[in-house]
Amino acid sequence: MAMTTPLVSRFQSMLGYWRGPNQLETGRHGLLEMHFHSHFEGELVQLDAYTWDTVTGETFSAGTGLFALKHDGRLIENLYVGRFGFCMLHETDDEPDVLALLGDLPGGRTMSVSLRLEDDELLLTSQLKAGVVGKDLPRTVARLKRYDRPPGEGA
Amino acid sequence: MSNPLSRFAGWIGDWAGQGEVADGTEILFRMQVSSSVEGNALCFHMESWVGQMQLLHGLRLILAPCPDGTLQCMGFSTRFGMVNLTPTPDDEDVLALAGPATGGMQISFSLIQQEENTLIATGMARPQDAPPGFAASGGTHGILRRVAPWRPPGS
Amino acid sequence: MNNGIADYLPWVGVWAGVGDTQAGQQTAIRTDFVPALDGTGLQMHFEAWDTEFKTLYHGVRAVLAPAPSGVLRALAYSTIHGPLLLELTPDDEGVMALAGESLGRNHISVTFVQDAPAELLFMAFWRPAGGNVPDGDDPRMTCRLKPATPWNSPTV
Amino acid sequence: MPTPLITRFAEWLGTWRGKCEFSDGREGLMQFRLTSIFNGEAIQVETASYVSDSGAPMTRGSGFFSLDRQGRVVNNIYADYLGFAVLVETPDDPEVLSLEGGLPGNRTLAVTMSVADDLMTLSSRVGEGYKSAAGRPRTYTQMRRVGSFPRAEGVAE
Repeated sequence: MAMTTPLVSRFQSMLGYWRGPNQLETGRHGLLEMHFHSHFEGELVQLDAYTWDTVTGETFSAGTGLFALKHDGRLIENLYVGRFGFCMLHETDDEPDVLALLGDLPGGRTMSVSLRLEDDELLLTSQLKAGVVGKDLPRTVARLKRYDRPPGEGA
Repeated sequence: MSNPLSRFAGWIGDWAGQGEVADGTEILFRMQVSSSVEGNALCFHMESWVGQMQLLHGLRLILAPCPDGTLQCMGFSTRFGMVNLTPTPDDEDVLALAGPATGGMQISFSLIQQEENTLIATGMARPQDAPPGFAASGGTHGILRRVAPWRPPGS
Repeated sequence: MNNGIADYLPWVGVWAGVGDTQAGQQTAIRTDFVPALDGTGLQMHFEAWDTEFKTLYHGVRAVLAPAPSGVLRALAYSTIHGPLLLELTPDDEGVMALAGESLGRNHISVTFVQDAPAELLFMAFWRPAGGNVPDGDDPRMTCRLKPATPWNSPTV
Repeated sequence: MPTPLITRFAEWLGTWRGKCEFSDGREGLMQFRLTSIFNGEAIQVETASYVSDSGAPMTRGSGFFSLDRQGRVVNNIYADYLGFAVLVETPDDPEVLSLEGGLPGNRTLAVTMSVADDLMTLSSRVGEGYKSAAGRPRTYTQMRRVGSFPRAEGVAE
């Protein structure tokens, strides 16, 4: 009996480990690992995301997000990233196969994140917008692969 | 600047014990405190069990420093939804957190270290729109001991 | 039938119940299964308590993984028996049967049987070196485990 | 009160990453994650090595450190390319952990590990027969501690 809840159904094909090259908004290149796992029998999905230097292994970005479903069936993410602090993101409208979220960061900035599965790759884009005053930071794009099961085999 | 989490690092490990909810129902507590977000945060994973090991409530919290060094806490409760809690200033060996939950309640949660291997856990929830003087009904209270596995005699 | 890790991935999550120890006491059991080793293995964490969570009778952390030969084995640490290497004996679908010896030559046998969609029957026994292998009637730890679905999930 | 195992290895807990040279000449990025379990009765060691720029896995492993009755470290391990083994501590300098044990196929695995400040050094060799040949090619990695593992002032774990 596999654990199925409305939340887990949204993340079923993402659960597990993903890795791939990533360029942060600072321009720094690294390797990004994302690990999706569930808790409380599928009522909570946690995402641990780390970007590290490909040569030294030093981590230069580490964060954890907790996903749950709201009353209206939309996703909400409680996020902590060491570099930015805490942020609550809410699901926004996008194409059917894209999971898009938007949230406010301290200092009037906003963070947008989108996840899309393309064949066996997970495409992550995220951007920090400076809000009213200041400059938007460059968008970061990462294309990740999973290695825990042969390509094409579903969850 | 010393790590603001250091004063709670001694709590890393497994804790368990008994408690009760407001209506007198006895509950069993289990709590795992672990390093998280590559050492930048502490994760508190708490489970309250009743009867024949039915999970009454699950709470998963991430306590971490904001970029300005102040501690903040985000998490998920299986009863109250997403929570964002702020530590209220207190003694060195007390973690007192309070804040709103997306389910509409105002949550307060505290851990008080009574001795090296004993923590007192208290949790309270009241409607966010409750008028002043509203006596918060409900609440959970319990004693947690650091787990010391049974050892066969002579081992 | 040769079981693979994928056969057990549907068990991922937390299971709990109240049963009996080999010594005949009542015990509250909590066990969880989590994918490990990039998803190519399965980690199991097992705790058997007294029914007031005062004493952890027995704790086991194990990792089930494929040896280079493809055979599944479990690497484990037990708070009673210490480090363990357990063999997975091939069995029917929905059965995980592990057995092996500790460094102190205790013989350990652990079995999970999914005999209902949302239920795992857990059985375990151990005997000291040289002890006879128990037959069906000998005491063993048994417990029916159910998924730890939180009560009355919230409207977030 | 920390257990004897944690008193000895408290500084080893946390995540470590660094460049790795494999005995077959390949290079990659090695990661070790050491976590105390059952309040310090054992330490779980999760290992993984990756192709540096893609993150494709090269090796995956798991293991447990615990102490036997004589206070020696016993390390039962699994590595996807080696299989399962039980390694036992052998005498070495105080700050070095040396382990040795038999592998399937009548081979021997010898491992030495040490931590100084925030650097973990590991060297391992697989030999034929009962004694590992010193001249065999080795796997060698120096990994730096990742993140700042929160440590209580004065308390080991």
